[in-house]
Parts: sequence; structure tokens; C-alpha cells
Amino acid sequence: MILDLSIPGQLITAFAPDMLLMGGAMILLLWSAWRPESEALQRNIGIASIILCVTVGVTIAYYVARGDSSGVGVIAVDNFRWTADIVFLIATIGTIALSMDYNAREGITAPESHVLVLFATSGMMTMAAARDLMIVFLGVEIMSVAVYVLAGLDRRSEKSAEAALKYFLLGAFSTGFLLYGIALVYGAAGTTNLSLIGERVGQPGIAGSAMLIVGIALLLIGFGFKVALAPFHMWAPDVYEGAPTPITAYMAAAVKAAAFAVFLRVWLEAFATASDAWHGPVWWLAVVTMAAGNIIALAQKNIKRMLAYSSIAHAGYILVAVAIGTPAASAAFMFYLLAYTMATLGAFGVIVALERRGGGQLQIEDYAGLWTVRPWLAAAMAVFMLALLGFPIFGGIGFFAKYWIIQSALQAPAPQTLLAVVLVLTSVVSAGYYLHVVMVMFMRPRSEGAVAVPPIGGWTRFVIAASAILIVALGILPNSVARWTQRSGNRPPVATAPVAAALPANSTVR
Amino acid sequence: MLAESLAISAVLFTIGVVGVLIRRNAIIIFMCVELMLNAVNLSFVAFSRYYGAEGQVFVLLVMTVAAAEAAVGLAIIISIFRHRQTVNLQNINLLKG
Amino acid sequence: MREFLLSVGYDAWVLPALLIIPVAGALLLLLSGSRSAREPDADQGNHSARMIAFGVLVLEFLVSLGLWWSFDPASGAWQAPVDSAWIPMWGIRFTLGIDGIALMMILLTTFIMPLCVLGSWTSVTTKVATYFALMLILTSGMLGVFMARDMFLFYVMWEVMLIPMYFIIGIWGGERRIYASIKFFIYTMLPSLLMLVAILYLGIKAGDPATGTPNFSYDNLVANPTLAPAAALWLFGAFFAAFAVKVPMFPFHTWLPDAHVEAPTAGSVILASIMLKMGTFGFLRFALPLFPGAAMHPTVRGVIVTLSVIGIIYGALVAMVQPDFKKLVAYSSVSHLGFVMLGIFALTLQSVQGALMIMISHGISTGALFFLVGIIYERRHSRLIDSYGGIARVVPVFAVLLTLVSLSSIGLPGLNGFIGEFLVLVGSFKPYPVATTLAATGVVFAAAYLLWAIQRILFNPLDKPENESIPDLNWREVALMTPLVVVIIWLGVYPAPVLRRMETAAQALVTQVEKGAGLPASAPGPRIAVRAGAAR
Amino acid sequence: MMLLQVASQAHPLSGTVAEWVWLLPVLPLLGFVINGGLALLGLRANGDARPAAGRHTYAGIVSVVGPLVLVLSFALAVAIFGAMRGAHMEAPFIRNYFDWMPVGDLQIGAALQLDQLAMVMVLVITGIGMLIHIFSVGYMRDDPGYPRYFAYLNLFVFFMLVLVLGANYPVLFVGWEGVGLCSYLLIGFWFSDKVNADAGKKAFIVNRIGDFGFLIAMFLLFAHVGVLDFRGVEAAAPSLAFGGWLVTAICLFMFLGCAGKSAQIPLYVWLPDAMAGPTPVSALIHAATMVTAGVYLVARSAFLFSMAPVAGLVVALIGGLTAIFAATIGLKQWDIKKVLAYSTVSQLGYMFIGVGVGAYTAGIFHLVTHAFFKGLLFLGAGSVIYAMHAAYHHTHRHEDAQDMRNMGGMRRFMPLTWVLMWIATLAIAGIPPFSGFFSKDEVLAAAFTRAGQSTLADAYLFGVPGGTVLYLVYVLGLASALLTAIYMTRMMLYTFHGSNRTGEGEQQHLREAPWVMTGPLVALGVGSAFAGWLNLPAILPLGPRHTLDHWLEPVVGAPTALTAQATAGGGEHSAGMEITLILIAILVAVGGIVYAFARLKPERLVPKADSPEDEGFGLVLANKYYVDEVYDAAFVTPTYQLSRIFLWKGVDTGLIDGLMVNGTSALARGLGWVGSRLQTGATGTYAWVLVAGVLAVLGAVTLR
Repeated sequence: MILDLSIPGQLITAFAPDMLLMGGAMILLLWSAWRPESEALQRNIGIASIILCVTVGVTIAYYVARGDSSGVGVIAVDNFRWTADIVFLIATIGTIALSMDYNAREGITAPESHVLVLFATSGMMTMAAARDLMIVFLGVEIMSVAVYVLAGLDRRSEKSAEAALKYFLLGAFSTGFLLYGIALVYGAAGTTNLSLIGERVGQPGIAGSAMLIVGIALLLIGFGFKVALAPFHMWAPDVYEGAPTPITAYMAAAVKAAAFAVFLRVWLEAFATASDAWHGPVWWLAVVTMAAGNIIALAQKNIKRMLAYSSIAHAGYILVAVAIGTPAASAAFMFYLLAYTMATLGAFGVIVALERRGGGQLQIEDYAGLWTVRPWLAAAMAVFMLALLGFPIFGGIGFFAKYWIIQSALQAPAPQTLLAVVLVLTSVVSAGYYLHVVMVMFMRPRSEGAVAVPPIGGWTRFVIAASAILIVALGILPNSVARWTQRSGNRPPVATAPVAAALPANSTVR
Repeated sequence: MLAESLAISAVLFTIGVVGVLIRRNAIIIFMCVELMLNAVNLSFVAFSRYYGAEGQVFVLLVMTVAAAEAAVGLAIIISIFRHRQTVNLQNINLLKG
Repeated sequence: MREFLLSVGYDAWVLPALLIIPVAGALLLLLSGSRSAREPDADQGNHSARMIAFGVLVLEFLVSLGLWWSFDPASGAWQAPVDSAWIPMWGIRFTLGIDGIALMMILLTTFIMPLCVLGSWTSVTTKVATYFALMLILTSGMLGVFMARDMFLFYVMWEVMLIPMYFIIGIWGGERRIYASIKFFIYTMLPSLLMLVAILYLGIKAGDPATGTPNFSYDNLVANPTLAPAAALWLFGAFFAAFAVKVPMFPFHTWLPDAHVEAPTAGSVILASIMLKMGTFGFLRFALPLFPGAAMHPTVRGVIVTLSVIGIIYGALVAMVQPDFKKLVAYSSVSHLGFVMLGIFALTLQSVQGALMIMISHGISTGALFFLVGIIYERRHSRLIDSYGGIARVVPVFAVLLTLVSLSSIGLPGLNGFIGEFLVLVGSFKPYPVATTLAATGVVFAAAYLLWAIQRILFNPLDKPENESIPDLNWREVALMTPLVVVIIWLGVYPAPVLRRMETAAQALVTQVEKGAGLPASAPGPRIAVRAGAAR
Repeated sequence: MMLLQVASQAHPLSGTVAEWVWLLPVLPLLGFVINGGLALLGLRANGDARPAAGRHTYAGIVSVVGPLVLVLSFALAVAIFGAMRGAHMEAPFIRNYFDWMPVGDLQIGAALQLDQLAMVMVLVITGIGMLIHIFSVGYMRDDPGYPRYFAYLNLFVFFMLVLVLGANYPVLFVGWEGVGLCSYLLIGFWFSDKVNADAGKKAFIVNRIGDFGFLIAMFLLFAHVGVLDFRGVEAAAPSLAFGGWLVTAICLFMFLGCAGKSAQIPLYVWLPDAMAGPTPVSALIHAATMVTAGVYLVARSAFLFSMAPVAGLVVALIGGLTAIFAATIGLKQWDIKKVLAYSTVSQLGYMFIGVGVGAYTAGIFHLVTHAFFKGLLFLGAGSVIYAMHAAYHHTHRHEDAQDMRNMGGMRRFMPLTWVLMWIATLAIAGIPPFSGFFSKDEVLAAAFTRAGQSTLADAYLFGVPGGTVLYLVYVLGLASALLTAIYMTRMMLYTFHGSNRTGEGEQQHLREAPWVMTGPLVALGVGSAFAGWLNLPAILPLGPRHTLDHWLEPVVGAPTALTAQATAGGGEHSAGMEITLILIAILVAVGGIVYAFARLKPERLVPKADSPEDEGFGLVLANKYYVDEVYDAAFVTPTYQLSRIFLWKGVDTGLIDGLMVNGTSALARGLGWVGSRLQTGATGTYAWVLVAGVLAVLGAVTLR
């Protein structure tokens, strides 16, 4: 049915999954505050959080089955939102599962860490649902404030504190730009509703006005910071390195996915007709991000830092989908987020499994000869690396993720061939560091006096195994998942006039 | 009237940005960020004269969020102070490369 | 034979079976390997891993051997075709089929692979099960490349080969194995990804404009060319890059010496015998038929022919000065594959058939050379030519084999190497007399570098005491070399059955490309009435 | 199944013993397989793989199998010859056994072709080959590689027969390269010596240079004529432009192949080195048969060469130059086999003069007689070396058993050998009535006559009239004849006459070779003496005349006539002229022998160890004009150094791999390092970069 959001009841219906998560998280917060901190409590809250996430996921599945949609309003009810939510929930479940083992090892007994993750996720779901710049801002801030805290979760770690501080200061700074952008767009369009903006930016007098253009640019910068596009990426490596490992996974997977989801929605719903204004900068940002992320990653020795740069590079790849701006691209975009999330979770799972208390065993060199002692763990890590690289069969679904983006780049009314070529060329660079990890694990001997690999926690095992199996299985038979994500692209485009017709000529090959 | 308000807003915003860039003390930088947010609030208020209450609602929302941010931010700054006995960002560079 | 095979529905299941058997074997090995690693008696586990791998690959060979009879040389249609959906959303299908060219490549692969297991019998001692599992997966990947009729499936198979080979070089290789393996990987992956973009471009162009579903069917792409000349040139460039690196053509060859030298024996053999053929096979199957206009553009063709000739001479000259025998063989491959490229781009029936013959016989001869290097390396742990000398007295059987194989590589008439070289040159002479004449000097250089090398290994005084007690070949090694020797002689004396099976496909290729490129059909040379001596 | 009846249904040889022609090469091949197997088996049976000194385990079987296959082959050849004599065939007898390379309009069959020319060659190969095999049984008796030796020798005969029996150029090429392979293997038979191994390799590579030419000739044929079998090309040849670029190019490229195989300038350098092989090998391969393959090829391709007078001139001129050039070097060699080697090069020059001027029968005639007397000379030299070697072996001295300065006076120890060697020497020197006289005379006479009237005389070579060139060739041939007489006499004098210089102790052990070696010598001696009767000139009424001319008429008659521009019988020169030429030739030969006897004093020679170096031009001759050194400095070393320093180190390792491949990778890593340095860890920096990005984006959107 078509929900009329001006009726409070129907608005609540539309927002129910998010509210369910928020409400559940509050109850868990009360529970965790009620009882004294302990290892058992931490674990129980974690399990309860996972159950909550699953419940929310089932609810979303129900909504998907109902096939609701909404008219003009602050909340979007469409497949794009639901698909994105599922991606967030997968990342959240993975993060919490890893956190339980990680917290136990690091002696973090604060059970509210899981609750904070849930709050951040509810912010993300809000972002995915937002069809009004006010909701966008609200969602971004709910998520960000929670993640600032999560980054500094390990109070005994100086690095964690430093990461939190950097993330907070730069995040707040970039929020300023985002907000100013919102203000200027509001000033130019006279509304904060995305669909209405989308209608108005095409009108004479507004289209091409300086205020609108600067507003769009500032929004681009604000989102660019959240998804870590070069040159707004510099916080990412430091924060990823310093934050507790499961939180890093969360930031790399979920935070990035959420920021991209809202980014894409704002761009396609509000600014599709203004592509003249943003296509050039987005194109260049994609190129610079792909290049910088991949190239700097080559120089990394710490695996978390390496994955941080890798996630910057992936932001570049995903931005290609934004630059294309077709429905097919947004389906490809969602598919990519799903694949990337699984690979990232798996890779960080392996890192959690091998990390020592206090942050030891995080250098890539520490993985030398892992294959000889833990063959399956090494094999799983190889799968994750190849998935991030985008290699067929062995990298499973990671390959099809890139494939779809390239396909939609070539299929767009104005084909982005050059962007596709840059994408594959920079992917080759990425082989340099992904395969380095594989090489170290498989081809170097176990170094003398290497620390014995301890038993791996059950939840960590679960995350690693599930990711690896899903990646490979979906890599061989991706059709069903592809179909499922494709529907997220078939959202009724509110104002998507042919983007491509107005693209600058230099971005096409012909 | 609108142009003047927006101009002041832009100037304030720029002062905030410059403050972030040139100051080294975490607290002061955070205050500069708050200045940027409030500069934007000024714009919202100015626009709301033309477009209705939406801008004013937004201002209230921003102020709420800023308060929450301040709470979290100060806690983080305290946390780093416990480790370092300083909040000078010049000295906080354990993470790099 | 043919009736029997058809009666068991051989054509319907053989190609999928060939892909599945090795993968199943690999899974079996991995599962048994992870169990036996915990057992105290690792040797026993290693031995059973070898036996499993050998058994699986012999089975694979026997299954594939039926193709020799079931194949109809006169038919121009795909044989043993299979077609089913894979990823309908993107129009990707699981379509297999072979023609004469693919037939020979498949038989070459299934023939070489069991020998590779024999060749690794004692030289690989660590993680044996994994090693052979990778080899089996590699087999499937390589066969898939030769069978695929869906562009996308082809690409997937093409890339799948890379990973097992990367591990085989990187884990079981020589001293600089890590450098060599990553170089191999990135060198070949870079242009392959460009080819992926080109494949997608083609698939989208051919796709359904209403639904946007691409169509990667090879047959459709060949039958309905829709490309503008400029676009075809770009796409051909991408395919060219991918294949030229794999071939490898000068100047894209420098991964090869490193990979060859550092790979374990079986790895070098597979690289030389089969994987290099992927490049030339790609030209024959894809680059030329898909883009006849671009490939036969006078400038493009001229450049490629020039590079081929440079490769022939350059490879031979550089091979001549190598101190390391494996490197020498590697550069000799550059030289030999130059002949193949020349033959392909000369595009006459003789030259194409010759190119195909070189692909086969280079696979056999160079594979045999690498096996022999491996055999002697196992005994003396040196690949340097100078560390031997006069060992023909100590290891006479080895000496006989090395001499024979070298002669076949040199292209001595009566052995396999000659047929291909002769046909390539005789076919290329008409369109490219000067280039062919230069290429023919490669014949002289080939003799120079190989004979000089075997002289320094086998002949001359036996002046190093450590060489005096090298044991000669054991029975396993004799069993390994015998099939190769038999094929070397068979192909040299009676290649007609092989040539006949490939002729229809080669002729179809030549005709199709000439038509597509708008070239005049290559008229048969002036016929003279009296041809008694050469009549069929 | 085996014998497919193809084109010549009604051929006179159909159904006769000629149908067994395939067995001719197959018999030696069988011998190769058996002997080769025994060689390997013997090595494995010996445990440590090092055969002990003394006779080989399987020497008995090998001694039977090795020669027997040749005897059978020869017998079969004789039988076929008998059938041919009765058949009066005009067209060759062709059998296609299976398709070898069937590719579109290139249809190459594994076909054999039997005609008169091939028959002559087959008889020479199997006949002389048989004798040399028998000789080898004695000569190689105690060699540890005995079975291997016979395996190679059998294989050689197989390939040689394929060469002469092949029905098309590619099959001929199989034999052509195959004999080269056997030559390579046999030259390097004692491979533990670097010199021998070097010589074998050199032979193969130099031959390959020639083969390159042969290949190009075949490519030209296929590209422009469309067939590669002899009958087809022969049928097409008349339609080619007479003297045109195409046929000339084909012939010249083909002659490059001949120059390699038959050791002509500039590719003769391998043959003297090839003497490193066992002496019977030198006799069979490097004198009697393989090296004459080039002559055979020109004769076989007479239908082409007769269309290309310029090519004929080149062939004749190169032949003449080679003849004199090698003869001068032969004057100063001390190694008995080297003398014979240069003599062979020189005599091959004669044969090329013959076939070059279009007197194909004369060339083949000289080929046949040369096979006898040069085979004899080599085997005789082998006997001497065998004796010398045995003597030194007894006293355990390591002197050079092949150096003539260590010989002298051998006639006292080996009288039979001495007599036979003199017969051969007189034959090669051209003294009537020995065989060499007739053949050499015919060659020179042909050159002289053609200089007067022929298509060659009408052609121009680099602007010089063909007649002039041919007169020059004639003079060169005559001068070579003189030198031949001198150096051969010198060899005989130093080896057999004078006093013995071997050493006191060694003299006790010098003795004549066993019968198994002297028997073949006698047989060859008979041939050397009387082979001239094969083709007596018209003016000598000593028996049937022009036998060989008539025999070869169906094969080379037409091309010969075309070149000689002979109207019926008009091509024959006058009897007076013929007698004059004969007298000149005899005079020159006798003069040479007399001169040698007068000037050379074997008594004054001292053993090798005490001999002084040559001086002046003698030194240049002794060092073979330094041609090897020049080739080395001009081709071999530059190629090697260019490949090593420029191509490998410079282009490959340096430019392509170093700069482009690893350079790109290093660049990426370097940029990565720079990028990670920018990541200073200071939040202030990050803010600055962020704002820079902001300004860049704002600039990009506003300043368009």
C-alpha cells in the first residue's frame, strides 16, 4: 500500500523497524546500566543485541513482502531503504559477534558497547530512510555521535583515545560543511524535502544558481568526509588503526555503507537534474580516491591501516556508481555494499582472531606462515583478500560486485568507459597489497619465535566461516542476490531525468 | 536584509574554519566548530524569514545535536587528557603513516 | 569407436565431466589432506595424495581421449555442445563446445597434466595434497578456457587459472619465487582486466536494449558484428594486451623468464606447455574473429608481425647468452611463440595450421625440456649450465632424451617442431616475404643456443667431480618421458591426423576473418597440372 | 595399403622389385633401432654406467647387424637397378606412402621417387656405405661407444637415402637435415673432448645457415609456383620467366643450402673441423656421400637451374673459387685428414663447376668417382692412423697420430695400403686411366665449351659476360688441378716415403690393418681405378661410351640441352679441341706430381714436436687464411656480445624489466610512501588538507 505520511499512524508504520531497533536498544541500555559490569553481562547483552537485530531484520523482511511505498514525506518506504537496512544489520550482527570475543580478550566489560553499536545502526537506518535533509542530518548525527564514542571505547588504550579525538574533531568540523551545504540548498530550493528539491533544482532561476551549486558542493564534501573520499580521507587510517578492531570493521563496513546510502539517495532524488554541477567533481573525486587509496595502501605495514586505505579505495569504486547515477548503478551500488561488507567483516574477523591483547600481532609480517599452522584460517583470509581485490571464483561475490559497477558504467546512457578503465587499473594496483597479505601467509615461513595462535572464539569463527562461505557460494551463483538487490535500484525515481545527456564530453570514450 | 545576514553567516563560518586550522588546543578547536555550526544557524534563521518555519526547526535541531556532540566531545577530550596530560593536538600523533 | 561413444551419449556429458572431475579430485585431496596432516605418518598421506592426483588426471585423460574419435573433422559446427543458464540476470550462460583447435588444446592439456604429477613425484615434499589440489583446479580452469563459448565464462576461466599458478610458483618455487609469483600475477592480471572491460562492452552492445541484459554469446558476437571501426580498434587493443602478455610477445615477455625459472618443475611445464598457448588460442578464438577489421588493419597487422619477428630473433639471441638453462628455455619460448604469432597474423591456411602445430609441439617439446631440467636439478640442485659438462657419460639416457628433445625444439625435420615452423613460414611467406625471411633466421639461432647449451651440459670433458656420480633416470622418469618422446616422433612423422582435425576450424577462421576484414580471399596458389608426387 | 598406386598406373617398374624401394631406407633405420637400443642397454647393464675399456658387451651383435643392413640394402639396390635397366623408363617411379603435411593446397606426401639419378646415388650410398661399415668393424673395434657408432652410421644411411629418394623438396629436406644431424653426432662422437664437440656444433650451425637458404627457396617455390614436389615443379618450370628474378632467386637460395651442405665458400669452414670424427665417418659422410648432397640437389633441380643462367654462373664461379682456395690451404696442412678435408672441399668445387655450367652428368660423374677415390684415401689414411695409434698406444706415448711429420716411410709397414693410396692419388690428380681423370676432364671440358656457347655465356654476372666468367672458372679449375697433384703427392711422400719418424719403439708395432679393413680398401681401389669406364668420352675407344650420359638422359637431358643450346649433336665440340683439352689436363697433373717429387724432400722432415713454425704466406696458408678467426671476430663474438650486453642486460633486464615493469611498480610504491609520509598524525594537517579539498571542489564548481 501507499503510506500517507501525513497521518501519524501511517508515519509510525513507515518508521516502525527503526523505532523497534531504537526502543530495543534503550531497553538493553537500561539492562546494562542496572547490573554491575561483568564479562557475562557483556556477552548476554551482545547476544540480546544480535537477537534484536535479527528481529528487526525479520520485520524488514515483512515490509519487503508487503511491498509498501510512500508518497511525499520525510520518510522513504522503498526497497532501497530495506536493502540498505539489511546490509547495516548484517554488519551490525557481525560487529557485535566479533566484539563479544574481542571485549572478553581485551577486558572490556562495558556492556553498553553493544548498545552503542545498536544506536549507531538505528542512526544508519534513519539515514537510509531519510527523504528530508533534516532527517538526513539527524541520522548522520545519531550515527556519528555513537561512533565517536565507540572509537574511544577502549579507555586504557592511548591509541583508542587518540582515534576518538581525531575522529570527533574532524567529524564535527566536516559536519559544519555538511550543515552549511544543507542550509544553502535550503536557501536555494526553499525546502528540505528531497523530492521537492529534486523538482525545483531543474526550474529556471534555481538551476545553476550559485547558492545551489555551492550548497551541493558543500554537501558533497560533508558526505565525502563520512565515506572517506580523498582528500577528505585523512582521518580514516588513523581512526581505523586506533579504534578497537570490531569497531574498525563496523566503521569500514556499516558506517561507510550508511553514508553512501544517504549520499546516493540525496544525489539521485534531489540533485539528479543538476548533474552538470556535480558530475565533474564527483568524477575527479572518484579517480583521485581510487588512486590515492590504492597507492598509499601499498606502503602499509599494519594490517588495519592497510585495510583502512583499502576501504578508501573502495569508497572510490562505489563513488563510480554515484557518478553513473542510473537505477542500474544504484542496484550495483547496493550489491557492492553487500559484497564489500561481507569481505570486510571476514577480514576483520581474521584480524580479531589473531590479534593479541593490547594490540599485538597487527603487523602484516606477523601473519608469516599462518598457512602452516592454521590452513583454513589462512584460506579464509585469502578469500577475503581476493574478494576485496575482485577476483572471480576465489574472490567470489567480490568479483561480481566490481563487475556490476563496470557494467552499469558501460551501460549508462553516457557510458563512463574511462572511469571503468581507471577502476580496473587501480584494482591492479590493489593486487599489490592484497596479495602481499596472501603471500605473507602462504609463502613466508613461520618466523622463529612466532606467537602461537590461540584458540579462536566461537563467535569469531562464526563470522569468518559465514563470510567466507557466503562469499564463495554467492560468487558461484550470484543470481538470486543480484535479483534481490536489483529491486533496490528500481525505486520510482522522483526526478531522475536522463542524467547522462548533460554530462561533459570528456568523460566519455567514443 | 537576507544578503547581509548571509554575509555575516559566511564570515562567521570562515572565522570558525580559520580557527580550526590555526589553533592547536583541542578545546578551542571544538569551540571554533561550534562557531561554524552557529554561523550556519544564522543562515537558517535568515532563510526561514522567506520560506517559513522549517529553518527555525532546523536551528533547534542543530542546537540539540551540538549539545549532544559537546557532551561526547568533552568526554573524549578528558579521556585523552588522562593519557597525555595535554590537549595540544601537536603532541597527539601516535597514529600516523 | 565413434559409434560406441555416441551410444553412451559421450558428446553430451564429456565437456562438463572434464571440468568437474579435477575439481572433485581437488576437493577429495583437500579433505584427505587436512586429515592426514594430523596423522603421524605424513609420508603415507603424501603418497596417497600423489596416487589420487595421478589417478584423477589419468582418468581425465582417458575421458578426454574419446574426443579424438567422437570429433567429426569435417563438421564446422561446435561439437559436444553444452548450453545452460548461469546468471540470467546478466545474460551470462554456461556454454561449452569445441572445434578442432580446442580439441587439440584440450588433449594437449589432459596429456601433459598426468605427466606433471609424475614429474612432481619426488620433487614436491611439502603440503603435497594442497599442491596437487591446486594443480587439479588449474586443470579445470585451463580446460574451461578452451571450451568456453560464452565470453564471460571464458573470462572467469581465464582468471581462475591465475590463482593456482600463483600459489604453485609462490609456495613451491625457487629462491625468488615470491617476486616471480607476484610479477606473474600482476603482469597478467592488468591486461586481463582491460579485456574484461572490453568483454562487457561487447556484451552490452549485443545485449537486449529493452531490458539492458547483456548477451555474452560468442557465436552471436561473431555472427553479428555491430562495432564501429574505432571502437573495434580499442576493444581489440584490450584483447591484444591480455593475450600478448600471456603469449608472451616481445616486449611483454619479462614475466616469463622469472616465472619459468622460479616455478617448480611441473609449474614450468604447465606454464610453457599450456598456459602460454592460452594467449595464442585467445587470438585465434577471440581477438581475430571478433575484430577482424581491427586485427587486419594494415598498421596493426604490420606492428604485430614486426613484434613477432623481433620476438623470434630477440628471444633466440637472449636465450643464447643465458647462464641458467631454465631461463634459456624461457627465452626460447618467446622465440617459438613469435612464430605462432607470425603464423596467426599472416592468416593463410598454412600459416594458421602451422601456428597450431607449433602450439602443440612447443607444448610437448618445451614441456619435455622442463621435465629434463627438473630431473637433473633434483640430482644436482643447479640450473646453471656451467655447473655441468660431460655428463653424457654419466647419464646416457638423460643425454639421449635431452638431445632428442632439443632437436625437436630446434625444428629438426622428422620431429614435431619442424612441421609447425615449416608450415608457418611457408604460409607466411606470400603475404610477408621479408618478415618471413627474417623469421627464418630464427632457425639458425635456435640451433645455436640449444646445441651450445647441450654441448656445455652433456658434452665436453667431465671436469667436475660432483657430476661423476649423478644417477641416471629411474623407471618413473623413463615412464614420464616415454609418452613425450613417442608424441615428438609421431607428430614429426605423421602429423596428418592432427592437421586434418584442425583444418576445418582453421579454414573457417581464415575465411571468416578475411570476410570480416574485407580482405580478398586468399586464392590458392597457382596450381600446376602435374602433381603426382604430392597427391593425397 | 602400404603401396598406394597413384599417378603412374602403367609405370614399367610397377609390380617389380622396385615396389620394395621403401625398404631401402627402412633397413638401415632398423639397424639404427637395434644398435641404438643395444647402446643404451649396454650402458645400463654396466651398472655404474661407465663402460669399461675393451670391447663392448654387445659388440658381437652390433658387428653383424650394423653392416648387414647395409649389405641387404645394397643388394636390394642392385636388384632394383637391374629392374630399372630393363624397364626403359622415361618418368620416375613414385610412391606416396602417406600424407605428411596435408594443409589446404599444400599437400606434402611422404613419397619416394625412384629415377636414374636417384639410382646412381643409392648405389653409391649403399655400396660405398657398405664398404665403410665393414671397415668400421675393424677400425672401431675397441671403442667403448661401438654400438652407438653403428647406430649413428645406420641412421645416417637412412637419412641419406631419404634425401636422394624423396619425391619432393620437404622430404628431401628431412634427409638433408637428418644427415646433418648424424654428421653432428658423429663428428662429436668422442664428445668428451671439447674440440670434437665444438666441431660437431659448428657443422650443424653452419649447415643451418645453408638450410635457411634452402627453406627460403622452398617458400618462394610454394608462394609462386604452388607445389613442392619435383614432378610438379618440373612441369611448372618452363612457364617461369627464363632468367627472371624469381627463378634466379630460388636457385641462389637453394645454392646457399648447397654451399652449407657441400662446404662451398663462404660456408666451407665446418668441413675441415669435421675431421674430428672417426675416420670412417670422414670417409662416408664428409667425403663420399653427405657433402655431395648439394651437388645432387642442383642436379635434381636442373629444371630450375637451367632456367637461371646467372645462378648457374654463380654456382660455377663459387665452385671454381672454392676449388682453388681450398687447394692452396691443402698445400700447407700437416694433419693427414686435414689435407684430405681441404682436398674434398676443392673437389666439391669441381662438382659445382660441373653442375653450375649445366653439365649435370659431368658433375654427377665426378661425384661418383670422387666417392671411390676419396673414400679410399680416407680409409687408407684411417688405416695409417689406426696403425700409428696402435703403436703409440703400445708405448704409452701421447703424440699426434694424424700428423704427417710423425709418419714417413709407412710403405715398409703397410705396403698394400701404400699401393692403394697411390692409385687413389693418381685418380684424384687426374692421371689417366684412373677414374678421376675422366670425370675431372669432363668437368673442365664442359666449362670450356660452355664458355663458348651456352645460355650462361650469354648472361651477365655483375656486368661481366658469362663467357669471361666461365673461362676464368676453367682457369681456376686447371690451376686447382695442378695444386691437387702437388698436395696429394706431398701427402703421399711425407706419409709413405722417406724414413720413419714415428719413433724407435713405435716402429715395432706399426703394421698393416686386418683384412676386415683392407678388404674394403681393395674394393674401393678397384673402383678408383676403373670407375672412369662409367662414362668414357667419345674419343677414347676403350669400351661403351657415355654410359652415364645415356643413363641420366631422362632426368637431366633436357636441362643440359637447354643450357648448352645444343641443337641435335651440335653441342659437341670438335675432337681436336677435345684432345687439346685432355692433353692440357694431363700435362698439368703430371707437372704437379713431378714438381712435388722434385721439390719436396721427406728425408728432411723432423717430427711434429721438433718442427719450426711456418713463415710468410706459408703461415697464412697453414692457418687457413685466418678465415675462422675472421668469422669469429666478425660474426660470432659480436653477436654474442650484442646479445649479452645490449639485448639481455640492456634491453631486457635494464629497459623493459627494470625501467618499465619494475619501474612502474617502484613508482607506485614510491608514491605510496610519499602519501603515507603526508599522513603526519597531526590533526592540524588533516584539517588543512580537508580545507584544501574544500577549496578545490568549490573552485571546480564555481570557476567553470
